[in-house]
Amino acid sequence: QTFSPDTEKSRIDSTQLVKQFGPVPKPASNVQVGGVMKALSNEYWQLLRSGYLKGASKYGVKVDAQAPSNESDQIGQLSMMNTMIGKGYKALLVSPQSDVNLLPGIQRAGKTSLVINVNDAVAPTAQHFVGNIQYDNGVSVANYLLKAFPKGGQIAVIEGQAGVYAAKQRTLGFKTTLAKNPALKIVASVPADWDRQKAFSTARDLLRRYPDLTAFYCNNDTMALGVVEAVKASGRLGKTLVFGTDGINAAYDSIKKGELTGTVDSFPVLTGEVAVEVAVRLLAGQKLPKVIATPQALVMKETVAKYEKFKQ
Amino acid sequence: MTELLNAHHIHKSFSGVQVLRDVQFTLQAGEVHALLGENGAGKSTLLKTLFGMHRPDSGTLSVGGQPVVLNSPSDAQAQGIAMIHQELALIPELTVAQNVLLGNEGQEVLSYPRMEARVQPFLDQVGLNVSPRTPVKRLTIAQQQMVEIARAVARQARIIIMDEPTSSLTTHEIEQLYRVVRELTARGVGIIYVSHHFDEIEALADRVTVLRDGQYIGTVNQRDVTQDQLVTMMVGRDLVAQVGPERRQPGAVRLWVQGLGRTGAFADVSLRVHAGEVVTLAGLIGAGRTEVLRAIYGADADAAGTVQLDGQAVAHPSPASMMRRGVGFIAEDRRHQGIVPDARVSVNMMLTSWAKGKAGVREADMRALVEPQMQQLGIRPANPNQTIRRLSGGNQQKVILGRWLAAGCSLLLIDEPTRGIDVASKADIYALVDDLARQGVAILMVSSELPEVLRLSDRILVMREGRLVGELDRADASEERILSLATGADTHAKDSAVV
Amino acid sequence: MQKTQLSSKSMNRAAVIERLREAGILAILVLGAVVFSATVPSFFSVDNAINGIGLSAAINTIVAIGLTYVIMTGGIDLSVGSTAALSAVIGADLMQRGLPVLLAVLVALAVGAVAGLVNGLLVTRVQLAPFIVTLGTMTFYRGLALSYTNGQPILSLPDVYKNALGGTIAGLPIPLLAALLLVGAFTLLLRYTKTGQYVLAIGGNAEAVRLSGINVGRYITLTYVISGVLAAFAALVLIAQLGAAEPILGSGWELSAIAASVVGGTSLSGGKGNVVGALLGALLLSMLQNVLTLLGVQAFYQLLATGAIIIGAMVIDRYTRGR
Amino acid sequence: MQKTQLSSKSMNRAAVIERLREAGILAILVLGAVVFSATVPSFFSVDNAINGIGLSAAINTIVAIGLTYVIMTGGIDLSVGSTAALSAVIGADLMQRGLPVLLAVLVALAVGAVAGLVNGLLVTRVQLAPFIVTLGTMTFYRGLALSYTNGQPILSLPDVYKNALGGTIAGLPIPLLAALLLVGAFTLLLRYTKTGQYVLAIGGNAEAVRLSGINVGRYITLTYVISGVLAAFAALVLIAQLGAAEPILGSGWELSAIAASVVGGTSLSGGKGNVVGALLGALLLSMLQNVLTLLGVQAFYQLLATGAIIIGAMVIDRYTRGR
Ligand SMILES: Nc1ncnc2c1ncn2[C@@H]1O[C@H](COP(=O)(O)OP(=O)(O)OP(=O)(O)O)[C@@H](O)[C@H]1O
Ligand SMILES: Nc1ncnc2c1ncn2[C@@H]1O[C@H](COP(=O)(O)OP(=O)(O)OP(=O)(O)O)[C@@H](O)[C@H]1O
Ligand SMILES: [Mg+2]
Ligand SMILES: [Mg+2]
Repeated sequence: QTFSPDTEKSRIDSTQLVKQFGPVPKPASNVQVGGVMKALSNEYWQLLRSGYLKGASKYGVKVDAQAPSNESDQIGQLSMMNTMIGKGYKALLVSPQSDVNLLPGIQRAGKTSLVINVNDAVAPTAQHFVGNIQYDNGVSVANYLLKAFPKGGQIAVIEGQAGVYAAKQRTLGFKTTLAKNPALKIVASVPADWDRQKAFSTARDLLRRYPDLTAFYCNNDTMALGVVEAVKASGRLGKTLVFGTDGINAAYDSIKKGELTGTVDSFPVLTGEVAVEVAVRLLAGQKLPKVIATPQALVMKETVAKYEKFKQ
Repeated sequence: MTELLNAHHIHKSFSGVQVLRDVQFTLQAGEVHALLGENGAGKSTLLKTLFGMHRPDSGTLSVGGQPVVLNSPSDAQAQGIAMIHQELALIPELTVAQNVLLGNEGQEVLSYPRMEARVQPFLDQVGLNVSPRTPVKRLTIAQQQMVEIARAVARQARIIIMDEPTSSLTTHEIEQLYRVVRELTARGVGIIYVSHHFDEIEALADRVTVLRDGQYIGTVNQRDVTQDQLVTMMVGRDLVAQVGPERRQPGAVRLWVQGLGRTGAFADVSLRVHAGEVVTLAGLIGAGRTEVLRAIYGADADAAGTVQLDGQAVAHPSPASMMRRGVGFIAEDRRHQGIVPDARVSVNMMLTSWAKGKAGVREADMRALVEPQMQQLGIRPANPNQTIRRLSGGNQQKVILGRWLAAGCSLLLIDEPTRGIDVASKADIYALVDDLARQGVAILMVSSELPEVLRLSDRILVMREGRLVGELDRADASEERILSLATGADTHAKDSAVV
Repeated sequence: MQKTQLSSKSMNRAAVIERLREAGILAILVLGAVVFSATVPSFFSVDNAINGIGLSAAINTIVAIGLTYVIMTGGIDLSVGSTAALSAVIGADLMQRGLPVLLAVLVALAVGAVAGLVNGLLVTRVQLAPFIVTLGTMTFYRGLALSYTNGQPILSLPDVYKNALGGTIAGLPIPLLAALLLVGAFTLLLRYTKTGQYVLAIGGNAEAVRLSGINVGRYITLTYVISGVLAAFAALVLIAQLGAAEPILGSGWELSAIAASVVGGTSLSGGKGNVVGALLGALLLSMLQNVLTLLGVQAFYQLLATGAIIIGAMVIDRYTRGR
Repeated sequence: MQKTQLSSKSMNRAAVIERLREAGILAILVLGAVVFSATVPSFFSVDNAINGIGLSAAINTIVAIGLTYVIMTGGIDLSVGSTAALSAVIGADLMQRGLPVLLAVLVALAVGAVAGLVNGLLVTRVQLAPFIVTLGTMTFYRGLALSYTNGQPILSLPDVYKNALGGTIAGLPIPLLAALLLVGAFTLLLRYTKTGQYVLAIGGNAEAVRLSGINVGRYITLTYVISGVLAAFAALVLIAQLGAAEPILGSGWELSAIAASVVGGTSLSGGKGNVVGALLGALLLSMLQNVLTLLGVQAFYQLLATGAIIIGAMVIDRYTRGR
């Protein structure tokens, strides 16, 4: 009964918006859009924010995005949203810290403005969701491994914080897909709480236990970069592959250096732009599907150049 | 004679309450100048002013003829002043040597053997027979007191302030202290001495200054006055001569202790206390009396042996269960085991009564119980809402006594009942103990003050090295007999190895 | 006679000094509110006061009351957030399964009580340091909450429950009312009951209280139970607002609550505590957050400002109280 | 003579009891190691001991040494993680801009020292509670670190730096060696210098130390400076391993370090401290994490196990020590 963008039927790919709904309509003057971000301490969210700003100037609205100072201050984020509702935005782009912490805010805001859930945690009552299909994130890495290692191998998963939607779905997508080839065995799946230092020491432990490990799949890039250092320290660079998630700049750099194998880039800047576009379309009265899926792609050394232009 | 210290027109008040009014005080080289006054008269406050802990509101200080302003204890120490504080100021975790040398270690890198060697002569000088390597927390409060004294001596100060240095010492150590003081004065050190014991004043003091209610009453030559005259100066009236109680008729056995022991502290202690009887545990420092008293009350859980109250064995004595059975306990270490320093006097006094359901927490309820006690015990200031920390030491003691009087008890265990209490109040407390006994309360106390032991007790049990070594009836007790039992001098050469 | 006069005067002074602490924070709070009303657009409104400041302050206050009690005995409770999560998911799950709401609420509170009891017994019976005990149970209870729900949020709470705790009375939201009521009740408990007096006295000198024949362990344990129950209650209030319960709820609660408590005048070394102060502290912290958001201060600078203002408020408080 | 015997006997007993505390943790550590060696595949190896457990314990140990000093005086330092981040990003940034590595390292350590100094002065001069001071600066320093780098990690550290601190000597990783050296140095400082003795004494009875004419404030401040410098040093060691410095580094360090310190026998009420114990505590916590990873225990159950084992270890420790 719960809403999950990953399985939602009413869904459109953001690349199809222009084709299906025409060019973006011109908004009324002085339209203000508010952004309630999850935090700014991870580059992903900063990139999303610059996407908002980029979209704002592109589509002619004003965006005002704020983030609580701490990634796990759920009531604080709710208060922040409540405070922002008072400022009278036409649309609010919200990225909740957890699935439920902004529900009352969404309900209150829903009376006067449009509420769009942008990424990560999923608020079941938001009218629209803009973001990545988290499940597919794991699928794309698994598909790559299935193709690259048909003879099988040992795989380890470094999970994000226990109990968080994105971590859960990414891991699930990965494991489910990988199960197609039983020879590819997931030997460990342990949490490192989105933390570079924890990922580093966890990966070292795992490499000791499974010295011939084929690949790591990490729920985000920060952890993946920690894992890369562990792989280097164990002298397994190039032998044990490391995949991250998010596509932050540091991940690109690392891929170019040949250290990180790949990252599933979810194009946060683009996502931010799409979110603003969706807001503008909805404000203009267009009826869009509930979920607007934003692009993501597995970026590897060969394809870095192709995707890097989306970084600007 | 050279004047070491001169305090002129000292005024001091705390948040508006005048504690010292126009006090003067001088100290000559080589003299012992005693400071006398009732509890709360302002003695400690004056001394703290002289030691830089309080700034006087007005008045001047000079040391060695030079006017000085003392902003902190380190200023005072720079002027060659050392102080033994009324409330012990030692660091429990550090060793004896470390405490004695604290702030006076010399070079940054410590050498324990050297520190111990440096300290040993001072320990010998004060006659403290423990290894300088012992952590202070393992010492009895009396031994700690001796460490404080050794520390002041080790400072090589010209002026030593002693605020009730004997309040927890036994006769034996007091003799040691006398010796130390005389050695110091012979070297020209000036000593300011506070005590509530007239025999000490008589034995040591050259001059005596008396304070009453923060007022300077006068300075006299000790040899020119009698004790009664001093008392009159102190309290402003004549005190009625003290008499011991009439012979009491003890009732049924209230407390029966059998085979009480704890390895390393005391062994095989058996005793009985009857209703209406005052029994005292006497002995030297470290004889184990405090530990026995605590074991009976269940304050330390792991003692062997049995404790019976009114014929009923107490399975696992604990303070709470003993309190419910009508047993009261007053600990030796007032500061750490007696008062709740930041709570008001009334709260401190009501702790037990609340648990017994004798009073509610409403101000009016408390007042009904607190005020009579404060009156009876003469607690000053007579303000139940004062924070107890701000009371003078003697008055704090009275509050704790009041705690058990208000709650009521049929057996009272008291460790050093009049530690730091002035003559007048001491008389009050003695009368009170007599009175309690007359009402049928059984009292077991520990006291290191022999006159007090003789004045109060029906029976005296003497302990030495963790064992009971003798029992004296009131009729045939004397200071000499107690002492000889306590030191083992008169033994028919009994067993030696105890603990 | 003079003596008596003197005493009652000095008593008043003592009481006045006690009050000054609260007054100091209150002054900072009022001053802040006035300045912000004049300078920060849309700060001064009932809606902002209730939704922008009130709710988060209410939750924090409720937790901080319990922590104030624990801290007064010289203890600490880091497990409040996890206790809250555990009670919330169990309560919500039972409601979802059709247990009568009231019963589910009682079970949730009982879960909080048991969690607190475990903390209390480990502290008093096994005599472990409160910090390490509650650090351990913080992790443990979180693990319980997560495995109970398998990491999923519980989304559909009965409307009757959401309305009951999520509504308003006379325009005031129930969480805020509940917080105020609890502040009143626990202030009275502290001042006018034996229990309160013992809690304070134990913080002042536990050994002296024990030797007065008081079962110190029981009172200390009680404070942890209170802390657990209030954390559970705060969680119940919160999930009624959110309409859902999740096992990761409540992380970081311990720090905010300790901060509110300490800003409000409770001393971490025990023996001194102030429930009204905890409320004022929580309000101050929430107001601060609110203003920074209204001003559109960015996250990094919010951190700078929050840190600076916490310390600034304490410094002002320190000097207005005088030495 | 008998007296002397008695005292020296009881002294020995005292010394033995003091040692028992360390021994207790050591016993748990050894016991754990034996059990895990038998049951957990690839646990028992020199490599795992050194690189799996030792290396990750090293960072925590370094931070915990500083916290042990602070805690001994009766204080607390919650800002270590933020101080670490601030020093790390400043140091890394300077290296990146081409400042000689050694100079950049010195600047980073100086940043840690200044951060600690600010804490210390607020505690001693302004006389605020250590908890609230360092709660405030924890937020403030984090804000500084984030705004300094605008939230971005600093990625390209000079290889000479990474190799210098990331290398090994005689098979032992440099971080581990550094931690062991620091444990030795600070144990000696504690036992054989005036400074160490005063730090201990202040925690035991600050007033008494003041009355001995010692400048208590200066020594308390010093402990915060030590804590800041060690946090900075830990950060420098960490970024050499990770190859990147990020402004969110170090969050949660305060809790792990306090836990290591307390598990190792330091009392949060001050006056008692044990640097070797902090090392043992850190090792115990790392071993636990290591085993859970090696066993591939699932996220939720890791939490349950961690909580249970922390408390279990403390309970065992409590009972092996007697009483
Ligand atoms: N810091 C303080 N604040 C308020 N009042 C104080 C303070 N210190 C002492 N007093 C008051 O000053 C008076 C004198 O106290 P002081 O300690 O000097 O007495 P004392 O003569 O040493 O008594 P005792 O013989 O019992 O030790 C007492 O009434 C006490 O309550
Ligand atoms: N915590 C302890 N650990 C080891 N030995 C102790 C401890 N406390 C006291 N002792 C020793 O036990 C013996 C008895 O001490 P106790 O305090 O009972 O003596 P006391 O007769 O009451 O002396 P005092 O007159 O000093 O109070 C002493 O030798 C003392 O050193
Ligand atoms: Mg005095
Ligand atoms: Mg004794």
